[in-house]
Amino acid sequence: QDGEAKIGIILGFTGPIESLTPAMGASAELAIAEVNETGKFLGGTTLSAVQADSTCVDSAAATAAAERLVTTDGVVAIMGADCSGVTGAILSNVAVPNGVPMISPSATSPGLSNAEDNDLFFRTAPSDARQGEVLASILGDEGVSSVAVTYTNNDYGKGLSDSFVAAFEAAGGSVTLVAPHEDNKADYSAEIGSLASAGGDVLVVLGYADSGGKGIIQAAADTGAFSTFMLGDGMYSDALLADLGDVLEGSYGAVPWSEGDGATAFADLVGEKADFNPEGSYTRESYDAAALLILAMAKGGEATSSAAAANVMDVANAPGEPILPGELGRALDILAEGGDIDYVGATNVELIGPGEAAGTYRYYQITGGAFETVEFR
Amino acid sequence: MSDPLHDDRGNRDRSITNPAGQGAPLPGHRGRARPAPGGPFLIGDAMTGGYGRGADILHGCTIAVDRGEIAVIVGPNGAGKSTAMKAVFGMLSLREGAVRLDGEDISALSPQDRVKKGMGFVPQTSNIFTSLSVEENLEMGAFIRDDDIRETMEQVFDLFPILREKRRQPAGELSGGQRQQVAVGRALMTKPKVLMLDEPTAGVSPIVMDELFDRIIEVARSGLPVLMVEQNARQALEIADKGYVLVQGRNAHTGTGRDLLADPDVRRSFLGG
Amino acid sequence: MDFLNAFVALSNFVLIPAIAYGSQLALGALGVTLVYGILRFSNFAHGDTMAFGTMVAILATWGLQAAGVTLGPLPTALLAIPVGILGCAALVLATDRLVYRFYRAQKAVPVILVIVSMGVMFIYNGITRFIIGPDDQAFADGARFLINARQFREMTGLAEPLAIRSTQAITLVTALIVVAALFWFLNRTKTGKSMRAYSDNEDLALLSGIDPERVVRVTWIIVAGLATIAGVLYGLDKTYKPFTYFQLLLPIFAAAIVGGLGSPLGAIAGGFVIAFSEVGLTYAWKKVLTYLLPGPLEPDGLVQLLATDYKFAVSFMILVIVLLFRPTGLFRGKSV
Amino acid sequence: MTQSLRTVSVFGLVAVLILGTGVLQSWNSALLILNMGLVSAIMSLGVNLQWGFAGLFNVGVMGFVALGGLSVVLVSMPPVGEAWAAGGLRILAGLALGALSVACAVLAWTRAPRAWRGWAVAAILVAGFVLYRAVFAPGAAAVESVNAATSGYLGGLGLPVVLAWPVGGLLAAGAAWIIGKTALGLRSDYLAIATLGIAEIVIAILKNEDWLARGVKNVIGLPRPVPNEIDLQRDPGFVESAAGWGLDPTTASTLYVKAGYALLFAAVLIAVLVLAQLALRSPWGRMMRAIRDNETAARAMGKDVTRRHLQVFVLGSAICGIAGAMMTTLDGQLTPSTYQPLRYTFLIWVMVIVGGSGNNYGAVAGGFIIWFLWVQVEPMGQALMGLITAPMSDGWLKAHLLDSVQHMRLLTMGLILLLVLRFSPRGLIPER
Amino acid sequence: MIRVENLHRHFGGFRAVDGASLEIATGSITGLVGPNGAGKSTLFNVIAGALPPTSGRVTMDGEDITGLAPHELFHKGLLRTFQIAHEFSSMTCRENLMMVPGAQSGESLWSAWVHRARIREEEAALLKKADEVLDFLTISHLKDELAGNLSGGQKKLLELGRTMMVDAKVVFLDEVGAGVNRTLLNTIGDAIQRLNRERGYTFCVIEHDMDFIARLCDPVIVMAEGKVLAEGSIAEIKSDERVIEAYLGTGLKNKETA
Ligand SMILES: Nc1ncnc2c1ncn2[C@@H]1O[C@H](COP(=O)(O)OP(=O)(O)OP(=O)(O)O)[C@@H](O)[C@H]1O
Ligand SMILES: Nc1ncnc2c1ncn2[C@@H]1O[C@H](COP(=O)(O)OP(=O)(O)OP(=O)(O)O)[C@@H](O)[C@H]1O
Ligand SMILES: CC(C)C[C@H](N)C(=O)O
Ligand SMILES: [Mg+2]
Ligand SMILES: [Mg+2]
Repeated sequence: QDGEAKIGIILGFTGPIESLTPAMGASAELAIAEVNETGKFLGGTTLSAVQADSTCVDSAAATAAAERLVTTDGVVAIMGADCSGVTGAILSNVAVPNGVPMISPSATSPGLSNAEDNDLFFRTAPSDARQGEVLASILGDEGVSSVAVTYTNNDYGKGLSDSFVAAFEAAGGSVTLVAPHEDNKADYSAEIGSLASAGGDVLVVLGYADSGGKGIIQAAADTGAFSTFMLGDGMYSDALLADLGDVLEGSYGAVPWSEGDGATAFADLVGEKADFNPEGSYTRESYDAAALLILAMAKGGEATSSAAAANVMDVANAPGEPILPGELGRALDILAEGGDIDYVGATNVELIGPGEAAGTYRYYQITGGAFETVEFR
Repeated sequence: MSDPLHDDRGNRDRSITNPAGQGAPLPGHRGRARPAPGGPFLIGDAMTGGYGRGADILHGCTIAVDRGEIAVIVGPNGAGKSTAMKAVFGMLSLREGAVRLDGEDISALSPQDRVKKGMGFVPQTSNIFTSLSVEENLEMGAFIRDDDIRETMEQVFDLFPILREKRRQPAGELSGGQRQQVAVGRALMTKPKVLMLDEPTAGVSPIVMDELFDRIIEVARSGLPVLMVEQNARQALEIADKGYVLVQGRNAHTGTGRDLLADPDVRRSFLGG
Repeated sequence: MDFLNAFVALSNFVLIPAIAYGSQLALGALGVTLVYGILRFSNFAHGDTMAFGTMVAILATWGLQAAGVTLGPLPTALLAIPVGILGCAALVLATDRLVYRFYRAQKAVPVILVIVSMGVMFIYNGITRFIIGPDDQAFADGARFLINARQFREMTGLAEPLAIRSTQAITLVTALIVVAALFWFLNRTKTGKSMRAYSDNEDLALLSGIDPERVVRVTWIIVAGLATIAGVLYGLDKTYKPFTYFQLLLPIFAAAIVGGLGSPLGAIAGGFVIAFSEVGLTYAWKKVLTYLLPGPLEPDGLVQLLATDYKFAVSFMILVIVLLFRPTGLFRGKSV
Repeated sequence: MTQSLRTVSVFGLVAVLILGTGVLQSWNSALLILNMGLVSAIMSLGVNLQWGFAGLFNVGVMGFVALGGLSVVLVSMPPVGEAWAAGGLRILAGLALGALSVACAVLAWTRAPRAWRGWAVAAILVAGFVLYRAVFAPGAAAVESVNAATSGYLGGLGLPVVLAWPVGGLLAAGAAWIIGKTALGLRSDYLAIATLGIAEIVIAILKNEDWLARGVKNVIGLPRPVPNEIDLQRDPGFVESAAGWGLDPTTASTLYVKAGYALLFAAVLIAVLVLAQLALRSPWGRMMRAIRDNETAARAMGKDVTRRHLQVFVLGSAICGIAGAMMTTLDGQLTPSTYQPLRYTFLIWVMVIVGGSGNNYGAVAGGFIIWFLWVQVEPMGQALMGLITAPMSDGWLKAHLLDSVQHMRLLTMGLILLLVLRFSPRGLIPER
Repeated sequence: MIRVENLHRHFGGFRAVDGASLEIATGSITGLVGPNGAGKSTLFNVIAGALPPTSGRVTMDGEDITGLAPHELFHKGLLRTFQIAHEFSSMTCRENLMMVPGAQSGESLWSAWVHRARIREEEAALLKKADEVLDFLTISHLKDELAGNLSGGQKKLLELGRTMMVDAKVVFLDEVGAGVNRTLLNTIGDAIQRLNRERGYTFCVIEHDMDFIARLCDPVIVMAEGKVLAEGSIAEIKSDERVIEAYLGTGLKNKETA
């Protein structure tokens, strides 16, 4: 069966997270390219990616872009969107009406778990409800009982902070102040002033590494307000370490991660075939999102939306043959023979509940200017 | 502007209106002067033209002034007097006719270049920098001069003593007549080779008007030709060596000041009896 | 001792950051105010002009660093500023030639120019990202602090830290020098006066022999200079990221307007008003009061006038209030 | 070209753009652009009313649009009973107290003797604030902790969503009235920044008052005035008639729903346009133009400039509020962080200016065209970049340029904007 | 009758109007003259509500009108023109005139939407009136020209024309004559007299053209340095030494003989 099928990649290429998205997009394209190279997808159907700009914040523009992907370009599935707000908009305005499945690599807002999705929405990133608990338990292990919290003022930051604060207080900790910060602003002195005055042993930063979160840490460290930081998933970035130098020495945090083979395989794959940072935020998730869509279609035996939607859960979860990044060809072979696979991917994908990653987190500490894994939980 | 009443427009919208520079775009001529010897010192010869792409306002109108002379243009409102002045100064493009200054054809020069050639002009409206102080207004008058301007400024202050008093005040805060004095003072600061005044005495009190006329005579006798539009026509024609009556963009009557004053037709129709 | 601690805490978290942020805003606002004052429109492209100038300076800095040139304790980028200004001036002059001049000749009302400047903003935006990308760029070197928190504590033995970044000091000094120079230039030099005359009445300026195009050129060059200086200092102090520069636009405008549009002194004052209201009004006084008050009176709340959630709203509220009582800004702006 | 010919050809262009999208891309895209175009056109009519008619420089459009959006949540979402029980009344009482103290303060300011009225007002405000916080804060906290991840707010009234449109207008009008009362005396550029600031304040409230509309956590799944696509696809009658048209059920249902929105929106747009046009052509319009032209003279000619300004400001803002409510209805969700000045204020201004300020048809056309561009420049930008890089040999530069293709979006937008304004500097359909 | 009592208007430290007291009798054409900067326009602006007074009182027929807004004064029948013409430059001459009358039902939005027929009637009447006024001012050929494109003098005429669109009680004219052709100025003088006689308008006229003042005004008030310097008939004023020194100058004699 020769032919072509298109997958839409809709990410915020312009706007507040424009620096994260190129790697995410490239990562998704990597999966597609890998499949095309094998030539095994549904007996030779070529896949192509169509990119569109979600702008991250403008739901109307995002909806229009997604609409174009679906109705003009005729994509059968969407990998995206990135930010939770536009993801919700695209889901209810485009994906559900048109019956097109979407897998978001990064929309982590807990609210999306309950969105009316007609079983079309999945995500390879875990809901922040879980991350909050993980962060709280790490603090428990570190023996910290009083913290100040600052989060980026959007659904992600707010949702994460809510769940973190609830979990931390339930465990007996005290939160001196929860202050939001806006991203990409010129100055964070006011937030730091308040946080410093409120006190606390550790500053919990639930923001973005190349944006407000970095500014906050920089300012907090410069003024000597805090010396230890706990970092949420959005803060995990090598660039942050490079930019801030030894300021972060001794700080710790958590990031959705998977132990072992998947991540390594992904890093190797990227090293071989592409040039972006395989450890960047949500790059792994992006690869997995695209791979899952392809595999689901392969499983369903046709390159259609309904085939993709119906089989995502199936290929993502056990039982079946575990599949790592770089092994998509093998997976296609198995599927072609009618076998079963359990896609592991770069992030140890395990879709639970309404179709979202269960999420394992890597608890790391920064020592010697590098992220050192403490354990996975 | 602090006071809307002295502003040229009452609208407080500084960011949206452009109170100073509205109106038709200036013609973008960029040419050179060509020698054209002979004739009067300054002449707008058989000028025909209008604003932008609109209808013609001037129809073959000629005005001229020679060294040491005062030429006065009179006529009903809307006759095209100001338009003729602006045409001479290059602020609208002529379809026909030429402007010659001191033996050169300057029709192709831009207004700035005419300033550099020594032409000084006081427009009828918006003729001062409202936000600059009186003193700075005078300095701007002398913008193209590189020599010491203090002496000229003293002369202007002697002529209009009130300006000395208000030298540090923004000119926009002055009364109507005071502004008029600033405007004339500004032009005198240029030390021009020819002075063009559009209704210099509008709104000034009799005493100042007399002095102003005296001074204009003095200036003209010192060799500087003066071309002016006046509605205080009788006083003006009295001191004029040459008078033009413009009607609907055409020369209706031309003669010496006295001739025109004596012409009963002119008196009745244009000078108010 | 407690009193000293209280004062140090206040300085560290309110006074010093607000002063530094204030001068950064002020430098930006100067550029906006100059365009407004002389060319008569609100230039939305100013944020991206800053981003562009800074980008050129950054590229030059990298070049210098690669060639091993440094300024010792001062950031190398200071050496690169002239290059940045040149690049930026070339850009804005080209823009003026290709874009703005047409509308000037048309005598378009300023709001058209405002919208046009938005178009220019989009284009600069793209150009900058094409060249250097949307990411953060680090280019600071030299000594980061005049005094850092740890040193200060060791030196004085106080419980509270105090940190002064060298960039903060440089920014303040630069802002003061620049505003003085600008003030002098506009009010005392012939070119400066001719610029004000031009802004007041273009036609009459023409009649006085002032070359309008020259005025415009000089204005743009100064604006390019201001934008680049402001951008580089800001980038040194915080970080360089094109999007942040765009975001700076709003507070910069607010500063220019609170101070009185068109007034250089106003721009400075406006910058500080905005900065102090953002930092000061949301400051939690708990720490300071704990030092100052005797034990039993110590507050248990944060003693915060307003939550930081409303930080931006607060600065705008201040702005609105200032405008209600002084409707044309603190320094009664108009033309320069 | 005469004015009417110009108008016709510009609207012809709009039609071609939209139909072209339908033919070349898809009818779904075309309808979506049409729908957002209709909403944009209404917004730009609102701005045109303020700016084009009266010369009021309102840069706070975003705030009014957001208030319209809020009204959709308040009107149409089902009430959250649990939250009301937890603290609803407390919140209402708190708000009432707040309003009461402001009212007292205003009263004191007008009634009390000059000498100590400042102190009196300050005292009332401080006391009022303390009281308000004491009553309000626990209520809000209680409401917000009800099921924080999925609700955590009071919900709305559960009424039909179309009702939210006029309510959105009223909400915006109310806010505009307060703003107008305080800020309309300002000179235009200062008025601009004041409205800009107030819009930011509105957004800050929307973002941070979670009890109201979930703040940054967004309200998703708003009710719709048109049927659900899924329901249509399951309705055998519909599937049959779709087949009659030769369409598959999915496409048919999506088109049907969008066309439904389009009809509703078009009805509103036409109503607003007709009223605006009647107003502009009447002595009222002449008076407004006079006021815009020269306020001092208008005052001296007996026109109550302040009152008229307030009137227009409130009306224009109400229209923006209605459009905001319509837009949120179309989006199906309220996401406060999407409200950014660039998109919701300046883009609208671009529409008005490019269309031709002072001319209602111009504003409407501008709304359509600019929205079309905003959506379509992305593929255009990519195409442009393809064109630029096609002749290049492979290499570093080409790769770099192709990598940066996303930035073509805004760049193309800027380029087109400049070109349009270059060739018709007074807008596509100028005032006169 | 307009009565001004001890009026002050200061700009910063400068006393533009410094305790002026004067009366304008009903039915009179009162002249107001004085050197440049005497405070005449400022006085007008204060009376017409465009500037708030620093202190003092203005009454009209016994009613205190100090500090009323200009549009309120307009409706009380007090009209003014501006020394620097304030035309509506982006509107046609006709529209400039037609917008003046205050009681237009079409100025309410509701009527504009609902009572279309009534408005059409009113408009027709207004149009006729405006055309009459334009005719009278000899600029009827410019009725569809934008007011911004008029010549300096024509703008002044338009300014005067606006006061003729309504039934005013008191009209303040600030230098209508400056820049207006003298022949036309005579016609305007006639019109003022006619309005005064036939319709009972009261006028207060600022003018520097003494012939015009002499022909029209009785009494004449002379202001200098913010105060009333002299008051009386034109003959009295012309022979008043102080007035000659401050305002008229000795050149006057020459001019009269001319
Ligand atoms: N900028 C302009 N654009 C178009 N037409 C204009 C413009 N300025 C003046 N006009 C027209 O040109 C004609 C002549 O105007 P001009 O100003 O030359 O008259 P004037 O003789 O100076 O009259 P006045 O004595 O009233 O000043 C008038 O009919 C006027 O309507
Ligand atoms: N806004 C202001 N600020 C400061 N001074 C002002 C202001 N307005 C007017 N003045 C001063 O007040 C004085 C009186 O001005 P006014 O305009 O009333 O004079 P006038 O009698 O009408 O003179 P003219 O006959 O020249 O029109 C002048 O000296 C002027 O400089
Ligand atoms: C790409 C990420 C920064 C998005 C974020 N996790 C969100 O849900 O909005
Ligand atoms: Mg004239
Ligand atoms: Mg006066």
